[in-house]
Amino acid sequence: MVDFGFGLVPSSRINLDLFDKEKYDELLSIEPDARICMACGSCTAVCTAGKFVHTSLREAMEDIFNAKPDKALETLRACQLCGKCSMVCPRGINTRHLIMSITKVYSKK
Amino acid sequence: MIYEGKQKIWSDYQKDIPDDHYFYVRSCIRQSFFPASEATFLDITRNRLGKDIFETEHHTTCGGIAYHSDTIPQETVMTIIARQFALMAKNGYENYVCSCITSFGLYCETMETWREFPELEAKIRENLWKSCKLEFVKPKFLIHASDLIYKYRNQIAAQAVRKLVNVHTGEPLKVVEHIGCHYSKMFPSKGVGGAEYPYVLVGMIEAWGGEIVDYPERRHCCGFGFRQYFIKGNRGYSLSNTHKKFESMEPFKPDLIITNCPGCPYFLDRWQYVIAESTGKTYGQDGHGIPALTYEEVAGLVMGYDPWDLGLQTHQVGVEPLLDKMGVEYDPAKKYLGKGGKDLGMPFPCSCLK
Amino acid sequence: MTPLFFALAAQAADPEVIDRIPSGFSPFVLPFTIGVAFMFSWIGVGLIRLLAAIPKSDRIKFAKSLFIPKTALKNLKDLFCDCLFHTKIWQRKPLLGYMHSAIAFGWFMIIILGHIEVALFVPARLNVTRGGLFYPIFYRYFVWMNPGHTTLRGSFFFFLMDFFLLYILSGIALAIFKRFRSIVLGMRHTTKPSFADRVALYSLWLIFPLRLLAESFTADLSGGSFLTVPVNHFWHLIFGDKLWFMPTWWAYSICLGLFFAAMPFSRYMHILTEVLWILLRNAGVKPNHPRKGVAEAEIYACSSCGLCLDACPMNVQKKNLKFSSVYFIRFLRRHNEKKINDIAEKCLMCDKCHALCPVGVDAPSLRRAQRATVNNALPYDYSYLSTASGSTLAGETHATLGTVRGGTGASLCEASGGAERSEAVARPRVLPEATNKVLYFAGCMTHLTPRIIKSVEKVFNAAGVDYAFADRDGGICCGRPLMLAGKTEAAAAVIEANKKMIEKSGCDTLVLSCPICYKIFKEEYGLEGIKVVHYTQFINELIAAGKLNVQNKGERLVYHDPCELGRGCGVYFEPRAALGKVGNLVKASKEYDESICCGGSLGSLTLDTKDRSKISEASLDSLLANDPQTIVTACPLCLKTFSEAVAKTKKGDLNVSVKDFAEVLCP
Amino acid sequence: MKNNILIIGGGPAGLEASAQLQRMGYNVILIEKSPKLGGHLAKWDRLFPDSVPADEVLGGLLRGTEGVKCFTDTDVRAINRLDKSYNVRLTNGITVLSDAVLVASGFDLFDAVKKEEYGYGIYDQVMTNADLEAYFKTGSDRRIENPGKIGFAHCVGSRDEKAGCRSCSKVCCATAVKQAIEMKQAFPKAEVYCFYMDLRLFGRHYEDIYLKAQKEYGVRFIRGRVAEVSENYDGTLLVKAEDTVAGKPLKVTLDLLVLMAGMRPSAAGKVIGDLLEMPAEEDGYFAVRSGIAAGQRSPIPGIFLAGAATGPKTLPETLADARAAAMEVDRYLTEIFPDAKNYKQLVKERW
Repeated sequence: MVDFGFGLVPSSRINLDLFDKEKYDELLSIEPDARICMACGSCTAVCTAGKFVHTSLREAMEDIFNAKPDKALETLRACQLCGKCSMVCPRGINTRHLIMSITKVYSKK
Repeated sequence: MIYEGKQKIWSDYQKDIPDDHYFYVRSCIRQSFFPASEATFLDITRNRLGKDIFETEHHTTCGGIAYHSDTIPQETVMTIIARQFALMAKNGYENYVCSCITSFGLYCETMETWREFPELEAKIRENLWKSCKLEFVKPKFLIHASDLIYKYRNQIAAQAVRKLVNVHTGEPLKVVEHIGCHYSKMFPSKGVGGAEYPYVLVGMIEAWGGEIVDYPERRHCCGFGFRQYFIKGNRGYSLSNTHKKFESMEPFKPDLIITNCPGCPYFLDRWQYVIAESTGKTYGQDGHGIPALTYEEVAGLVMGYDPWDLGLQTHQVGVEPLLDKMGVEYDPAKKYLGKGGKDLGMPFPCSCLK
Repeated sequence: MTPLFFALAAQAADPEVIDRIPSGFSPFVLPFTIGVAFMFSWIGVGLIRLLAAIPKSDRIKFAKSLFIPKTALKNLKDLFCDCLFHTKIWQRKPLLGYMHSAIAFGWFMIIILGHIEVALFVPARLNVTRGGLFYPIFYRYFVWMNPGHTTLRGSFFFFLMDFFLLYILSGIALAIFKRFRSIVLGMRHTTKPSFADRVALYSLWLIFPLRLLAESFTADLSGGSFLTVPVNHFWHLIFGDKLWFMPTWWAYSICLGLFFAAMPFSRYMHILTEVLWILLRNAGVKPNHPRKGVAEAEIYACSSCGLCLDACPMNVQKKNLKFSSVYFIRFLRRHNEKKINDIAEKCLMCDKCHALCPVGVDAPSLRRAQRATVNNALPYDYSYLSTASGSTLAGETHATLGTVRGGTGASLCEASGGAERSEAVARPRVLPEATNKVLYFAGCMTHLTPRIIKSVEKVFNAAGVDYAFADRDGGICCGRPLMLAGKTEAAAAVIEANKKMIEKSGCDTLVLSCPICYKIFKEEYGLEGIKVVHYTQFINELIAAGKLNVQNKGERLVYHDPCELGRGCGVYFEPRAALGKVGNLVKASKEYDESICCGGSLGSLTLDTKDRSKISEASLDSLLANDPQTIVTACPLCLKTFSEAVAKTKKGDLNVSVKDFAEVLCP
Repeated sequence: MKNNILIIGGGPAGLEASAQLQRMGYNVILIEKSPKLGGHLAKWDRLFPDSVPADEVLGGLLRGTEGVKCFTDTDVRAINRLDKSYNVRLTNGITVLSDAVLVASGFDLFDAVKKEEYGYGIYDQVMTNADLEAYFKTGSDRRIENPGKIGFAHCVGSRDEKAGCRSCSKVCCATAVKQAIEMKQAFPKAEVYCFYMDLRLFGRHYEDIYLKAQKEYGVRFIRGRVAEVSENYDGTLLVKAEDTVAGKPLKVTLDLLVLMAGMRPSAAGKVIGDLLEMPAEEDGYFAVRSGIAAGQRSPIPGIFLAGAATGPKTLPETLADARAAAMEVDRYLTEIFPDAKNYKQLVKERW
């Protein structure tokens, strides 16, 4: 192979065709609220860990939907489970359980 | 795919193309990339179709590359263009034909800008006068050279010695058309067939017997993108763009790509080599690439020009499988012989791309 | 038995009691003997397994504890009070207490008295080889009362035996009645018995009536008293001289055998395991796994009495009864992993079941241990705690304390980079060294209820408290939510970070306004030389010391005990003492350790909003029992939950406000 | 004798207004250019938010119009304003002398072909909301054969200045959510995506269907406008949008794309407007005397407007508007029209 000093750049595009429905269904079976996020961002706004490091449940949900579960896991690693997000979620999502469930389901390889 | 739907759109995007007396301006880069294309164009229009095409050695670049690379201001570019228009008027022409899509886009942009901002036009007029003591007249018709071939596609077909057909199977060749972004994406009404389903090359393919391939990423840029290519650090993006297009057209197994822009055939051609050499992937049959030709080269092929006179040896992707399919006779030994039998030298052999 | 009894027996020339069956055996004893032998071997093996499973240090601790007089005394007291008299149930539901103690204590006494009788009258039979296992149980069958030689001593035992049998029978009658009408005994919910439970239960119901039947049949031969003798006469009246006493003794033995055989698989196992659990508990040995080791003793100590059903705040919805501790323990026994986990995750961890458990089973801790088995291994990354806050926290805290007077207390939890620094830090004012270094830590949740922060600061200012505000711009979580979720290791990481910050602050008193924080700061942080107090305690002290002047406005207040503060930390008195000085404290229908969780608890991992609001409604109802004007609580979660519950309530005429403790106390 | 009132347009607004005016005792003449009464409602299957059958609603409206003189297949040929009344010549040869004219010309659905990049009429698997309703009504459409992945593109011909439609069409979001649910009901295994710019679900129960779509049907809402559609080798569609919440371009392969064509001013209505010399606003919908206080009065005395002729409206809004228009007509015909002496003055003061 020839090295040209440049090469193909990995795509940052979301490819919904890669969405893992099985895993998502597994997530839904333990936390059905995973479906009802409306991306308002309240959780991220109040996040205790978010003061120190980039972390966002809203974004993690997006990443799950957008077939980027590893990014979701990465985002949620900073969570301290303090529960502020569950207090402010307008849809009453059990955010702490959602976070743990995502971690549980998607860290299984 | 519903063909009638497309026809309806094509009928909405027709443009007036004058019958004769054209002022022709060349492309800066095509002359070095695919040098025979413009010569073939002039030969076909002048000698085969009997049209009056005038060109002058005084015309220059339109400034497009510098403009799109953010190195010269718009007023400078407009003044250069105004000078070209002045040359046209000076020589008694009013139908402006350009060989380059970048130029075509820029001329359109300039004319539209002047229409919206007449004070700018006045200023350019002044600039041109100050700098060259010239006065310009805006062309009555601004057309791209491919528009002209499109207009005469049926006459060319009538004179053709062969069609875009696989002579071994009798099946039409599957042809991908690629339109330069600046042909109609900026001003859909300025291109034949508009921006979403441009017809300019499709018309030629249909007239010459080929079958059009409509693949998902057909609207995507070839990857030139000016700054994406000029700066080495960005070149990966240029390559990735091209790669995306090939990945998308691959399932359709195209035999040929026709383009109408200076950069596109170059990048669709050369990047196939880079993709092959850096990843091992090829898109044609049996390790070959997909030939990416200019519309003049294709017109020349169907009209029976010798492939080496058309400069097909200057393509990175070998055209032999295509020539074989079309039943074009050629002498492989003469591939790298220039005018008068002068040896052009063999390119360095590729390891992946046949 | 003591030699005295042997002596007494030997002295009698004519024996009072004669061995009726010289072999000392009859085939009907077999069902009982087999049953009881099975049960004892099961327990024996179980005990050995259990002791083998616990860490060596715990074993030693346990063994030692048995010989420490103080612990031994407590063991004895607990065994009598908990196992026999069921004092905890007596205290809450006297009738239910009577029922339990009648069966337990009565049976215990009958067994003891049976053995004493044998020891007194036929001591040789106590020897296991001569039927010691069953003879004392079926004593009345095997002996014949020597007519004309009865003594007062014999009659005394006859009387006692009949008395305790009647006592038990009254308990059994109540138990049968309770099965159908539990509410009369003060239980709204009863457990659903398993199959083994049913076998044991119905055997148990039958054992004592059958004993009465059997003993009454033999009463004219082997003696009896006020109960068995009249019944014996009655039988003779009906059946004449022909009494079929063999079948009744068989039935009695079979029921006993069935009961003991079913016991290890039923709730009645607790009768024996409870003893072990009390000993282990008093030895201070703690479970570290939901099922193995000490936990095994704990889960088998559960009597499935079902008191936790009534205690559980989730009982407002019938569908959620299945998440009560009694079922949790049942599934732990059955190794039903799925259900164990579901129940463990659902619980609000309000600790009421633990507080009310007659056996003292700490089911919430077992749940936490269960959660840890699943969640502790979940990945986390708190590296940012050291890089983003650690150094900054340490650096600024020192400068802050004692230099900033109350009211402008600066934040100690600053993110690196000066942009977010509060003004107070930017322009420190040098004041004389403060004598009282108070650090206020609001906690995550309190930041969503800013009125608590405002009120606390107002109180501090009014009382002239020198304080620094540790997390004015937000801090790190205390770690309790992680702990509750079973992420023990992760909790340790945040604890470490907070601890560093607090220790470097140089404070001597740490005031918390969130009970969740308070509990973990107090129990897990090990902050040496720093007094950790909840703001209810701190403010109460301020009032007592005369630093904070309050006025009684006569408002009708009701105080809600937050779970983590009341049952969690035992703080019941101080908030009430303080509130009593500003208003007229009325009672809730359930308070102190019976207070109902507000429903907003962080403890539950899976309970959804709808179910939570049902709990909130129930808790609210309890608080509204005596028509208060204001509900006062001392927890940001309770405050938010009740505020929302009051706003959402469909009671049209409800005119009650929800306030925080500090809000009511602030001048 | 009671006054003649001509109502132009036999859609929900025209039907409801004629029923009301009929009840008041006026002599109502209703004309409809197409062969069938009911307008778009007649082509719809079920209605958001409660999935009421459209036929049921239409049936109710039609029952209310008994006694009204209805001319279908009838258009206006010419209109002459007399002193106070209008002399209207119809295409069926009849001439009506009408004291008031109510224009309820409704709307046209945006012609989705105009959004070339979506390939409606070019790609096999692209359809519109109206096509889908037709499918629900008839149960057949060559494009729908157990689709595995379905996309709904909101705002096709709405909020699109380049397509000449700046305004929001108001009903498409709710329709898309309704149709997404219905498709999930029909094909429970399908994955359904809604591509929206803003979810403009403002009415009562609308949020409920949005929640239901997410919670019970697992419809995925992606904030981003569909920007490009192309056809794959196997005839499926490659759809590109940006997930603006994630801030990343996105692509997905779909088996079916439903374009939520928005509302455009009715072309037939424009002809009427021209005949009446009735002004339209920049957006093409008819101007009213006052958007707030007099939304059913045109600037021309005696000419009234109802329904989507004055801008996108939901069905309940249209019906309410029609009732309001009926009240306005009545007020005009009782308070202003009869007073021949002061007519001009009254019009000046009260129109």
